Amino acid sequence: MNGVLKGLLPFAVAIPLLWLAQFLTKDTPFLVILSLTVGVNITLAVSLNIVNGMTGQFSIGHAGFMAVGAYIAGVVSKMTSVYGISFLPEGVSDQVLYVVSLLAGASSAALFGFLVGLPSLRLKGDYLAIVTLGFGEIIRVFVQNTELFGKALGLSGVPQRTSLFSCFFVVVVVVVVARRIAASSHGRALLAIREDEVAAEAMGVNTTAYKVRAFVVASFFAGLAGGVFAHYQSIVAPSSFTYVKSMEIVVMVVAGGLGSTTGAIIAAVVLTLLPEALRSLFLNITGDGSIAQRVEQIRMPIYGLLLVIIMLVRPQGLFGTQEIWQVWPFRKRAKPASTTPGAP
Amino acid sequence: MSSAAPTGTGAGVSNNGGAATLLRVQDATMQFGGLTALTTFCLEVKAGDLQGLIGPNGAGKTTAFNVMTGVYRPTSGDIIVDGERVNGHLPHQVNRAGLARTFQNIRLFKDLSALDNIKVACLADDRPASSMFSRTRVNALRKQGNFVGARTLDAWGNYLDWWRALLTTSGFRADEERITERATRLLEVMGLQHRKDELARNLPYGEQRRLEISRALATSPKVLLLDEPAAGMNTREKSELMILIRKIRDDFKLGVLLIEHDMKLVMGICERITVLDHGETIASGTPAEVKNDKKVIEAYLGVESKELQA
Amino acid sequence: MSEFVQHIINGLASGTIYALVALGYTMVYGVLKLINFAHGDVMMVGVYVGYATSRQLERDTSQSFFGVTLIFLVAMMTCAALGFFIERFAYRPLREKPKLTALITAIGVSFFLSYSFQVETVVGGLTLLPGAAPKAFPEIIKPTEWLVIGDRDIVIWNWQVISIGIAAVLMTGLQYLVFKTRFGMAMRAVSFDHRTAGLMGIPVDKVISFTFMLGSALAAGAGILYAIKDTLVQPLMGVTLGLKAFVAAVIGGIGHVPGAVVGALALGLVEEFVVGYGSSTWRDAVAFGFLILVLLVRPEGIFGRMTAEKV
Amino acid sequence: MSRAEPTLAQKTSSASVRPEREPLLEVADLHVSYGAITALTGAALTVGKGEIVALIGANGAGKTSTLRAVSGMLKPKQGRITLDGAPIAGKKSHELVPLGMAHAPEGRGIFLNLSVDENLTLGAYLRKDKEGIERDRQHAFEMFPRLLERRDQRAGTLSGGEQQMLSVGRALMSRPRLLLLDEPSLGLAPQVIEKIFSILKTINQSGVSILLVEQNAHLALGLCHYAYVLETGAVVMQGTGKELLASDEIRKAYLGE
Repeated sequence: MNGVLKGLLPFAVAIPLLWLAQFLTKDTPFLVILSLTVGVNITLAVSLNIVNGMTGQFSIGHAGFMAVGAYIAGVVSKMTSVYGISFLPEGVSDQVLYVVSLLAGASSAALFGFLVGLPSLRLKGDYLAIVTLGFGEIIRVFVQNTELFGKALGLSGVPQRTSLFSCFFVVVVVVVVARRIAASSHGRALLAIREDEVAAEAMGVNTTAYKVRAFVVASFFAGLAGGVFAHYQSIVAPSSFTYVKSMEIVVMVVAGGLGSTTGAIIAAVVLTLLPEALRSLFLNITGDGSIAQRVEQIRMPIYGLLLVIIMLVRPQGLFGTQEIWQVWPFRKRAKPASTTPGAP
Repeated sequence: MSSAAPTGTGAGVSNNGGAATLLRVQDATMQFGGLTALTTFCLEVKAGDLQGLIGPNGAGKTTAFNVMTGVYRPTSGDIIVDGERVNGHLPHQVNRAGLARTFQNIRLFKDLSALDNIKVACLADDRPASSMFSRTRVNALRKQGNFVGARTLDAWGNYLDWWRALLTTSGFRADEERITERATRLLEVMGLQHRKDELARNLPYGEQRRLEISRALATSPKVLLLDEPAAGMNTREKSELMILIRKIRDDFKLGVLLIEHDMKLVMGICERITVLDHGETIASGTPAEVKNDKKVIEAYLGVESKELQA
Repeated sequence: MSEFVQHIINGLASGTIYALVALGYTMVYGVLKLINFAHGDVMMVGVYVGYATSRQLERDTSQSFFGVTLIFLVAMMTCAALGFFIERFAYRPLREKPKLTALITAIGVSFFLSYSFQVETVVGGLTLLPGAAPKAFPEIIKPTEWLVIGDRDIVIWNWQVISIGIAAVLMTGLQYLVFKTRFGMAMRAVSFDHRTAGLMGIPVDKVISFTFMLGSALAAGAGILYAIKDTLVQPLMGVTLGLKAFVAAVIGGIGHVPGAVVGALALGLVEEFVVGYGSSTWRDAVAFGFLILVLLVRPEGIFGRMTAEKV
Repeated sequence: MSRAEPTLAQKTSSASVRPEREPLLEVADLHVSYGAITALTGAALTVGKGEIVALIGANGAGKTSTLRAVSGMLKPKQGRITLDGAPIAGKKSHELVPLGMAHAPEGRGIFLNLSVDENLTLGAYLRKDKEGIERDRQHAFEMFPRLLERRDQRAGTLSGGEQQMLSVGRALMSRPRLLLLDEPSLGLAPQVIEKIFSILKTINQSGVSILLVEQNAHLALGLCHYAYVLETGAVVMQGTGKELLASDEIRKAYLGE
């Protein structure tokens, strides 16, 4: 039991800190909204990294899982918010329902992750990428045609229940989970699949099962991120979960270094904040909204260019497969980083 | 090619009388489309055996390895590992049954450290014997012929392992420590302890070969298959490797079967040699018998051409 | 019955357009074993170039045979050049690297192209990049009914005939090029094994460059045919159409020229029937559903051959 | 040597000295590596004009890497390669074909998706003289009548021996001065091997120099004028075919005696 308590230590540290952060930022709504976006993106990037970085399978449909989580959580929340739980005070009841809907969304996403993970048993590389992309598109088309999900207009009126605390609590959970997987024999099995699937299989690693598990875990957290997103946006529209969103997450993972959790976090933070920073910078300097607006437009082509340049110049991304504390200057003798992402 | 009449004490039968048969290949045939890469291949490896599989390029040696380890499903014939019939099983299941291998063109996990390469192969192997899901229990079920049960038990153990890892329970930590300890020990066996934290890709060639062998050992095999373990090594490294392979066989009490092109190495350490040519077993016996077999000499040095002498 | 026939005609007509784009995918995959994600976006660029060219011409000129030919030629040549640059600077340096690297690069190129066209850029009164708003492609070929059977039971439009005609000519030409010419032989050799092809004296880099250029030019032609029919031009059109063409190529067995055509026609028909008898909103999902099904049941496609990994 | 089988050297009486010839191919101090793996460490050899030179040695000794470096399939890390005096190290393979280099690579390198005829045509890819090509094609069919029977079949349907014939025939289509052959006997039945080797002799007599990598030491040494033995990336022994055939070292290297 002592071990489990130790295992919960990160949360014991994080919870008071998060409360404090929530308390301190309560008068700066702009900062909170920005932080929520950052938090959701970190969750997405870190979870996608489990599939793309650690396992070496290339998924470009992560937004699809996020959509499943967002819609299911949104619908559950909307439906239950009418009733509430009678024996609990309203605030507590809301939070309980919030958690329940998040878990419902995440579990549904995990189920879809399982379904998408199955083809990965037969498909590799580019084919798998296309299937994940196709899956994301199918989800979007499905949502657009379903009354329950508000068709093309989206689901509106989802109760706004996401707080800074809950959002970043999810971030802490996903980071802890990702790191603990990486540090266990399971993580090593995933890495082995990335490095050489044939050899991993020959060394007794059930590659099939591990690949599916990686998909399930990653899509669970994507669903969670979707739920969190739904509960602060309050409107869930199909346009939020297109191919573009998936690519944004892919760029974060690739830029941070495929396989590096801290790399994914840093890339998610920078790539979310940088456009915002540039936008407000231009707004302050020129006082002209139109240039600031163009920052948002230029962001996408730059993401594309960034992918190409990273692949040409530094294919291993910011940290390669390593975590920040393994890299100079935190560690004196840095090992030569790999020059190739993914399996050969 | 005329059909083979192998010399020696009979096709692929070990002379290590008392020990239990760990690997038995019966009439394995492998066809790709119309091409027969391996014809009625027979082999028997017992605990403590050190056998060689030789033959010219393209003779079907690696195909034989792939058939044994589940990479290919044999067109006909049986592969039996420690009593379990494994043809048609996936490579990881064959590995769990007790067959580990190395690869001709080294397939290490290049971006993992030497230690991690071995730890991957340790996987769930190091649950304490007292555990509900220990390897001993799984193997006991397997011995009883309850293969489904064995695999189910293994799978549940694995599932619980995930939660233990996520919660970092004390049991999980103890497991990790045991794995690290065992992996370190295996590195030492191969004389690689000084490379512990080095990425596999940065190791010199000879050490990569040795690392691959220790990785295979980490899966606690009953029979170890080595595919050209000495390829690309210099003479000194080769002779060191010979000693090492013999030591492994003795220390770990396993059967070793190796493919090798260096005749000196093969003749030097193998107690029994099977010779393949065009997928057929053309000879099988002790090094002395094989060395003087006319077919073997022809296959290796080649027949002399009458036309060319004109 | 007549409705059914009408659907078949419509399905084949849109299928031929997928086929032209799919051929580019298949050719590039053939020589490089790379799925060129940016292919659809190259097509989109071609459409915009065609659009810009036609706007430069007088209305009468742009509808004349000369004008139409000019529009096609300019668009196809621009795209050939674009294809050349993409291959030379984004893919060639990565040819010996792991496939994933090239895949990510291809995705990046695709992203760059489709989104830079959404940034409206006007320099000195000249619109360099068009912005996100959909534009109507000029009616360079005036839609007329080519054949009417019965009381408008079956209507065949002139653009359907033209696109089927052009597609048929281009496909026959391509088939001729690949299977009857010296260069086609070199392409097939490079596709099988580019190292050995070099030993024959085949300049491998040039063959690959040319294949890229050819595929890109075909895409531009297909894009304009598509735009004439759909008339709305927007920067993201390449992503959807490109993906569908890719689906067609995979269904036929990627790397297989007639396979791409068969796959594309099949996809065109399936979509047409879904739209005709179901609902048009499900159209895009069908293509992907079809793809996933094919990949799961027969990942090598209808005509493709599976290659096993050497251990 | 326990068995008293007569070797070629004892049967034929000619002197076993390498005749003086003008060098066609000279390789010196050749280093090649694949990533961390070193394949060649200073290999050196010479092929004279009109000569057959064999390169023998165990698997992984670097024979194939030598051929690949010579024909431009891979870039040597270091070393000099000259063809008829002109430096060619680091050139791409398609630039070497016009200089008279032909390489029938390891595993035959047949384009299995093309027909037999197309494979032959590709061999003459850079040549423009239609009649000459046609003559050489007929010549190839004369050499290997089996190929004529199957000229319109996909090369993938050929047997191993036929593929090897096609590989040799195709390499000759560029009218090379130097022919590099990588294990032409691999996986073939003895009668077929014999046929191919006798044709190699004819080819050589028509003036083509040959650098041959071969596992079948008896055959290679019987055919060649001069041979090099490669071990772990460097030449450890060299001599005329007859000298090496008579050598105990060869038996040792091959049978571990």
